[in-house]
Amino acid sequence: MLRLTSNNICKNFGGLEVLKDVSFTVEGPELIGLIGPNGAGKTTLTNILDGALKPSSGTVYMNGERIDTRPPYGVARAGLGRTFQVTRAFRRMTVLENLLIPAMAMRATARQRDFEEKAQEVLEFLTISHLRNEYARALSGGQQKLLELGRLLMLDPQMIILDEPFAGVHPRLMDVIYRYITEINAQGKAFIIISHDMDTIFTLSRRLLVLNYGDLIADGDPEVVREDPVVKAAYLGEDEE
Amino acid sequence: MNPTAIYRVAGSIAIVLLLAIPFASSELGGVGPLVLSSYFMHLAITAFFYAILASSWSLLAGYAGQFSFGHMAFMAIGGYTSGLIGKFFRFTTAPSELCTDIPLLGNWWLVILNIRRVGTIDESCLDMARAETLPAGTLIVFPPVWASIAMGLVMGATFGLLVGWLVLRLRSTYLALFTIGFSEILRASISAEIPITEGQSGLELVPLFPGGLLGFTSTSKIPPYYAMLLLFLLAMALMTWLAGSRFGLFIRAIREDEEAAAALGVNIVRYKVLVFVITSTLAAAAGALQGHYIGIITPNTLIILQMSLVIAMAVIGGLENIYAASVGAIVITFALELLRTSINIGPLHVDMTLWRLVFFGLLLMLTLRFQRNGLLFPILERISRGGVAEETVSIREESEEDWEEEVEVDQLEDSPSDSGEESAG
Amino acid sequence: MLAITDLYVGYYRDLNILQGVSLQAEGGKITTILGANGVGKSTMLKAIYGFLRPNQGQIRLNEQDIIDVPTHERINMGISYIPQQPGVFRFMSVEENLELGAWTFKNDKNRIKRKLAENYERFPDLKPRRKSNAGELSGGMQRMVEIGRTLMTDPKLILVDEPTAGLAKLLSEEVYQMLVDLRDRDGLTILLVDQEIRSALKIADYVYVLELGRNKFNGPAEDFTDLEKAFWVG
Amino acid sequence: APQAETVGEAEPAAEEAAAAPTEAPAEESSDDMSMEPIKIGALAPLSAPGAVVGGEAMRDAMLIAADVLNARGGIMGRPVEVIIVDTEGLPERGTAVVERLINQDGVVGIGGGYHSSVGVAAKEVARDNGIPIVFAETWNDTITSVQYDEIFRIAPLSSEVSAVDVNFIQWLRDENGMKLDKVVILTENTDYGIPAAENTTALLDGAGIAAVTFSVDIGTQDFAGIVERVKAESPDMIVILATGEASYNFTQQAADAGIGPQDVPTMCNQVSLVSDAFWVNVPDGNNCFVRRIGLPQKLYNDVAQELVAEYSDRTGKDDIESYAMASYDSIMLIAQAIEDSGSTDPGDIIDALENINHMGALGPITFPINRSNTPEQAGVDPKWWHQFPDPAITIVQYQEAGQDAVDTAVVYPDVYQTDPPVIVGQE
Amino acid sequence: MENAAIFGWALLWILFWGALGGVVTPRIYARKDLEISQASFGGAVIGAALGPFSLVPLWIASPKITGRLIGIAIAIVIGIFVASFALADPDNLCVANGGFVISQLTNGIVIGIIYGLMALGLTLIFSILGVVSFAHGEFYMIGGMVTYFMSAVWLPGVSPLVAILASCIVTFVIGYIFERIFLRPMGSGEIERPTEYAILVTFGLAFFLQYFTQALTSAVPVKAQRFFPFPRVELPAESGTLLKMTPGNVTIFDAISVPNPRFTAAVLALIMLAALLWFLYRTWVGKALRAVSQDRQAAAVTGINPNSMNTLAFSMGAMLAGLSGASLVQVFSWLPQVGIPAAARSFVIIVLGGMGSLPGAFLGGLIVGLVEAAGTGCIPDATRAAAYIPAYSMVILTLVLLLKPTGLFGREL
Ligand SMILES: Nc1ncnc2c1ncn2[C@@H]1O[C@H](COP(=O)(O)OP(=O)(O)OP(=O)(O)O)[C@@H](O)[C@H]1O
Ligand SMILES: Nc1ncnc2c1ncn2[C@@H]1O[C@H](COP(=O)(O)OP(=O)(O)OP(=O)(O)O)[C@@H](O)[C@H]1O
Ligand SMILES: [Mg+2]
Ligand SMILES: [Mg+2]
Repeated sequence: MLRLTSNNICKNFGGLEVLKDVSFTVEGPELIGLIGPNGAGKTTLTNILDGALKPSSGTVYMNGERIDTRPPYGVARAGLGRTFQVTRAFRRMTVLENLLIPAMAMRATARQRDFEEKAQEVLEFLTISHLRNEYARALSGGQQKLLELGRLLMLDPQMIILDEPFAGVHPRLMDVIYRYITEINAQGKAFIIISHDMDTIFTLSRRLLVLNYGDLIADGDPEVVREDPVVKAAYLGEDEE
Repeated sequence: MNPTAIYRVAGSIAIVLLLAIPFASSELGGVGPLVLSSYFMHLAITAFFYAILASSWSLLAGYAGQFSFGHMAFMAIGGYTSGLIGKFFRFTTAPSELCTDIPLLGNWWLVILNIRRVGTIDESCLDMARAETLPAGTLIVFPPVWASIAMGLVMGATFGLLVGWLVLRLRSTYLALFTIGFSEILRASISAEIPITEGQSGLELVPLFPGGLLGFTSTSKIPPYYAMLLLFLLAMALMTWLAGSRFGLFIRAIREDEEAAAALGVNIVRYKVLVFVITSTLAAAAGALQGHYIGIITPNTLIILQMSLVIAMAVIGGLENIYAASVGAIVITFALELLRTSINIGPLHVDMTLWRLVFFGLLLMLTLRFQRNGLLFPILERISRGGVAEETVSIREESEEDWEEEVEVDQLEDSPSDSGEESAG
Repeated sequence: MLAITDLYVGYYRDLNILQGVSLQAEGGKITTILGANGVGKSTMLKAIYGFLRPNQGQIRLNEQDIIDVPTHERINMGISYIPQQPGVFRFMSVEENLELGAWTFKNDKNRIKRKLAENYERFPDLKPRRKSNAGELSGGMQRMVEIGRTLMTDPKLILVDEPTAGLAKLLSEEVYQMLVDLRDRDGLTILLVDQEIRSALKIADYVYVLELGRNKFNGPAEDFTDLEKAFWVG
Repeated sequence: APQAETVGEAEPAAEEAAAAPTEAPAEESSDDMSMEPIKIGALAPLSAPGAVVGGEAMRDAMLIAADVLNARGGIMGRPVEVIIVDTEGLPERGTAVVERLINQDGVVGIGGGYHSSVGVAAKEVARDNGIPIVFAETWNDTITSVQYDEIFRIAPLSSEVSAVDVNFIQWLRDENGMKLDKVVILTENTDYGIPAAENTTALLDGAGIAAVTFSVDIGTQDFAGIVERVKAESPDMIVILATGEASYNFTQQAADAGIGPQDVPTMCNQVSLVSDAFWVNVPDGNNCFVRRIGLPQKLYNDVAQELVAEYSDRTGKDDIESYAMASYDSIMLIAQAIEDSGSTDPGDIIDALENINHMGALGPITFPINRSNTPEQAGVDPKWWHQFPDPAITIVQYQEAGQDAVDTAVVYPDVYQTDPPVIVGQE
Repeated sequence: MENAAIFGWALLWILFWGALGGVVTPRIYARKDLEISQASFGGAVIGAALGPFSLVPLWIASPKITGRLIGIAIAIVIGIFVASFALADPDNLCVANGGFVISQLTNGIVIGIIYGLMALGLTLIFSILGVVSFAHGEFYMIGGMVTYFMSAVWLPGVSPLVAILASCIVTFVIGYIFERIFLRPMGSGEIERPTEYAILVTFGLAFFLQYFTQALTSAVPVKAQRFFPFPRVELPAESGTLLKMTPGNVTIFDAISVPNPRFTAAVLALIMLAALLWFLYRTWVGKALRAVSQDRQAAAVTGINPNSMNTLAFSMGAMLAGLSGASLVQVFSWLPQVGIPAAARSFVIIVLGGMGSLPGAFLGGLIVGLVEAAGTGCIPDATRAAAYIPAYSMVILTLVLLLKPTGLFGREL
């Protein structure tokens, strides 16, 4: 059973304190929303969990092992996958190659053709199987987002962090992503979803984290969080109590 | 015919042709009216040498995105290592007493000659030993050429490992500067350490086959031709295999986006170092072989001009494809040689010996600007990916019924070289 | 004054962030654009200012289509832009920052002098710090420098993107007051994008709400009293 | 002692190699005696990193040789074609172009040659193919001391040149009463510079004069640091063995720092004899001593005078550089050897060269140490093999700023002396 | 070297503890949850300074590694280096001869100023376009060539200032054309992976320009006459101890002597530096350039066209290189190849100073000038000291890139 704990994470960029003592625990296949205004530190937090950034202080444990000291590929192998806010497909590689990379990286002796079938399934699930031999740069922004999600399926991690999966996505593709999240979550994988789209976040997530300029100001049931006066203040401007 | 088949057939024909060329050489009497002079053979050997360098550089820069300017340095490391072993190492059946003796198996000794001192009479310790200490009947054996070449490879790999590890953190411009620095330091040291390297006079190397081979003399072009061709084919085979395996997949992913690759579990450290090790080893192998073939190697092989040649060959051929780069290298080697003439345009006398390099530089710039993928690669690309667009469209039409509405796939007709979607902010 | 019809804009050729937005900003009024993060508010301002080229649609200023006018000439037409990411020249003095706002009329010394004086009058805090590097100022003062720099050109229409993001409460009230002054005293047209919904509504004359690249609501500011309804559920 | 044959050397195979590939040109000449030109190869560095100035002068002289030969009606009634190739000063290029000359162009002999390292490498190719080379300006002793049948040289021997330098320095001390205890040598770290500096040091040592050598990378521009160190040594004389622009740079920068030719007696490098370039690059170079290969212009023979006239005509220079003159002679020597033997077979040409007595621009040229009079038989050092024994070497001195090389004063040896040396910096 | 062992051991000591400090310190700091951005570099220099005596306290107390701490450590390292050198070779000119040291220092500073000017051009280009021009050396070469041909061949006797101006114009125009054709498309997203493209295309330009010049001029070394010979002065007239000037040289206190061409070149460089500073800080266009380098978008908002600033920066950078070539063609003999080592040196300087930093470029120039002077002056083996000149600056480059890739100065224009 998955267990991810982040203990008192702080992160400074020079003098700027981007994260202040952020602690939380994810247990089991939770579906968590992470919201906060621009520059709140959401992406920074993702980068720290992922190993791309080292925290200035604090630790991250996953299933009892410390992962904040590991390089990103070590974290990925430990079972944490993520997408990027600005899509980062391997643009001059084909869609299929994009998908094969995480699968091959996880298994040292594997060969490409072992995974082609699985990749085909993933592409079909994401409705882009007709694009398998196209270069990724020929895909639209939304399709590139799907491709990133597909790579995560090939990586097959225990926990997935999605950084703004709905930003700039066509409503129809949004349905696909929505379905992706619910189905994969039902298969027992935990999700942290960063989004500015309140509708989706409130319908989708079963737990909500709110970051406000580095402080974790709320953590709990979405309905409760919604009524939280601190959160309201952060989102709706000055509330006259 | 499907693209793989085209490649296979074209590749086999090319290999057979290359294997057959020596039969038309003047040494073997030529084939009918076709007599290839041994100068042609020499050019062919040189062309393979550059082809190995250009294609391995394309693996490093084009596939893995590591724009190193130190490739010639690894080439020189291979050549010099092999040459220095030939210069300083001997096997004997008795200790020399005057040189550094290292006992080996049986009664064999490895003798390392002393470094000559500048400014005094230059007498080898072994010559002195032969006259004074060595008992009569002592065998003195040169290290075999293949073994010294192998040591060249080992040194190339070692330095590749070292440099690859040092440059892990450096990106594009810094990497380019660092590798220029590396090769400049190497050049200066080789020029200055005359007692060891012979400096600018050049280090002489024994011929590739000192005793000749199969009836060919040590100076015949035919054995070196096959040796270099073999190395070229081996290198291409190795790189083809690598490029098609996980290694190729991962280094291209690193080129595209290092962080994303890491986030997907690719051990970027290992693969970045590995690509340096492999390409440096190939360069060192080419350098050692060429060194023995030419018989001399000088620090001038490290001058920036030599590196520009390799870069230009790879770029003009097609940086992102090892075949395009190697064919580019072969074509350009011959072209540059053919252009060593002077022409008269009306009253104007143009000495092409100089101007060819001017045009070459211009061609390099224009290729970069207007044909980013090189002059050759787009052709290969067309052959190998010709079917993709139709395939995509047809599959899409099949699946159309699941999609009552147009989903954003209208960009399919765009050519893959189009890149206008870059941010415009 | 400004009329936008059926605008399609995006960062990549094939992905439109704005998908058919229409909007009007009346002269001498504050028009506010609201909407969740990422719906394309900033993108719209960038298109109006000319940083992005629309794929489709029209942008008219005083009945003149300006889509083909290059950015630096739009300034001469009286448009100014205060982007979301604060952008002062960190290693230049406050005064140099302000002066650069006068780039389009850099040879008119008197006008520059006059506008500088006006700015110091408007932001008295800046005057004593005019020789310090802008990078050393507080966030709020940096905003002032930026706004002041924008006002150097005597704009008729200013595009303001989240002017108070990250500012202390007192400061942000000052900023809003300043916008109101600009409207009332100088008669400027203001197109304001904001997250501070309450404050923004207080000063707005007319409001547009966007949702994922499309118009959702619009109407006079008075219609937007029930905030809950407008923003949380939709 | 019965030692095992070492694997690295390839002597036994070489004989066969020498015979085989020569067939091609030989056949050619037999089936078409009418107007098929006789081809002679010519080596010259024509692009960097080679010494281009030298290369261009040699090229011009060798082209004159071709024209002169053809004007005379060619060799044995056949026209002559001189094929000039660019060695770039790189040994690996040198082997490539010699290979091309022999196997592609079918030359019967090769002249010219500038850089020693190129010569060292090229001689192997010539030997493999059995084609004679007459080197015009490669000084390195080993080129002849390996005693290849195919290799001839009309350039001076590096060691002999050093001997002249040292004799001159001794002469300055002994006959001119100069204080001379310490000499600084500035050399380039090349195959020419290093052995030359070593020879000179050894000879100076023998004469009781201390020598300190500074060696520089060619391509160095800034000598300020070295100049300071030379200054700190307080030398009585400076000898510059660095060539090309390094020599100019050092000389002028030394002059700027107050230890130039006008302050300390200085032997400038022979490139200083290209007087136009010298005065442009070293405006403060007056009083330089320069070693000059070849006779003074006043003593030119008829061949040399005709050559100078033609050469000045074509290039606008007043005098001809010694190496240009030697290159001219190298082509003419091969031509005469062909005439003498009446054959274009390289073996015959080599035989003819061994017995030649050619009146060249350098004087009467012979190769007295050869297969019929080996170094052992003659009791001389092997370096004299196929070596033109007496290229004249004089020391000249610029005694007026801006002077043309032609007008320089010959100060040494006494037999040629036109003016006494101007010795600077003596209290 | 009499006691070479002393120096060798000192060097080994420094390297060993430096490496250990560089590797272990970040681990320890990370384990203690401390800021580790400076830990590697700081640990390396602190280790190199006092070995275990500084590392152990550092690891135990783990203070915040400040710039000050690093500065002190570097000073100690240099001290140890110099002291062990002096002990090892007490007769070395650099140790025993004060006058020699002063002369070398002067040489280093004078040449360093000129290096600095050239590197300024490169850093200007980098700070605006974000690319390193590999053709910088060729602009330097062309600057010198044009100056020579103007003053000696085309218009003999023309004032050197006119010749210098001509070289500025030529290099500026070449830079302008090149930028418009080859670099402009980078900004519009027409070119993928712009950094690599820029490296290769400027490299191609270098190749082209060098051979083009060689084809036109052949390879005879040339040199311009002294631009401004000194008057003959001797103060005080009798002894000549205070100041002595000849047309080619000035000597102060009988110890410091600076050749005229270098002196004029350095003065020209200083004047140009002042002019450049005036241009960047006092003129509209200069301010616009700085504005673009600090914030592209904000500059565009005020109506500055960033693309034309790119062109201007590249052409000006090229011109600065041309200018340093123009002022040095009276010092050194000139050939089409002279640009290569000069460019390599500029790379070192801008990396050392911090890419994009103007003060960094200038200081970097001085440091490189001094290091080269020290290297040629102090290495005892006379046959090696000068042979390694091209390598000295490259060794610094390598060290800087490995230890502190951001250079001495952060980015600041
Ligand atoms: N590498 C960095 N160096 C300096 N500052 C940084 C760096 N990365 C992020 N920041 C700053 O940290 C703050 C938080 O950034 P972050 O990207 O985590 O925000 P976010 O919550 O993801 O915002 P958004 O919703 O806009 O994506 C911002 O002020 C940003 O400017
Ligand atoms: N430079 C860019 N390149 C690519 N996509 C971009 C760029 N800038 C913004 N986007 C995308 O465009 C969409 C709209 O962005 P925009 O900045 O207009 O949002 P916004 O409405 O201003 O939101 P916010 O309140 O966060 O400022 C987002 O999905 C964002 O990811
Ligand atoms: Mg974010
Ligand atoms: Mg916005």
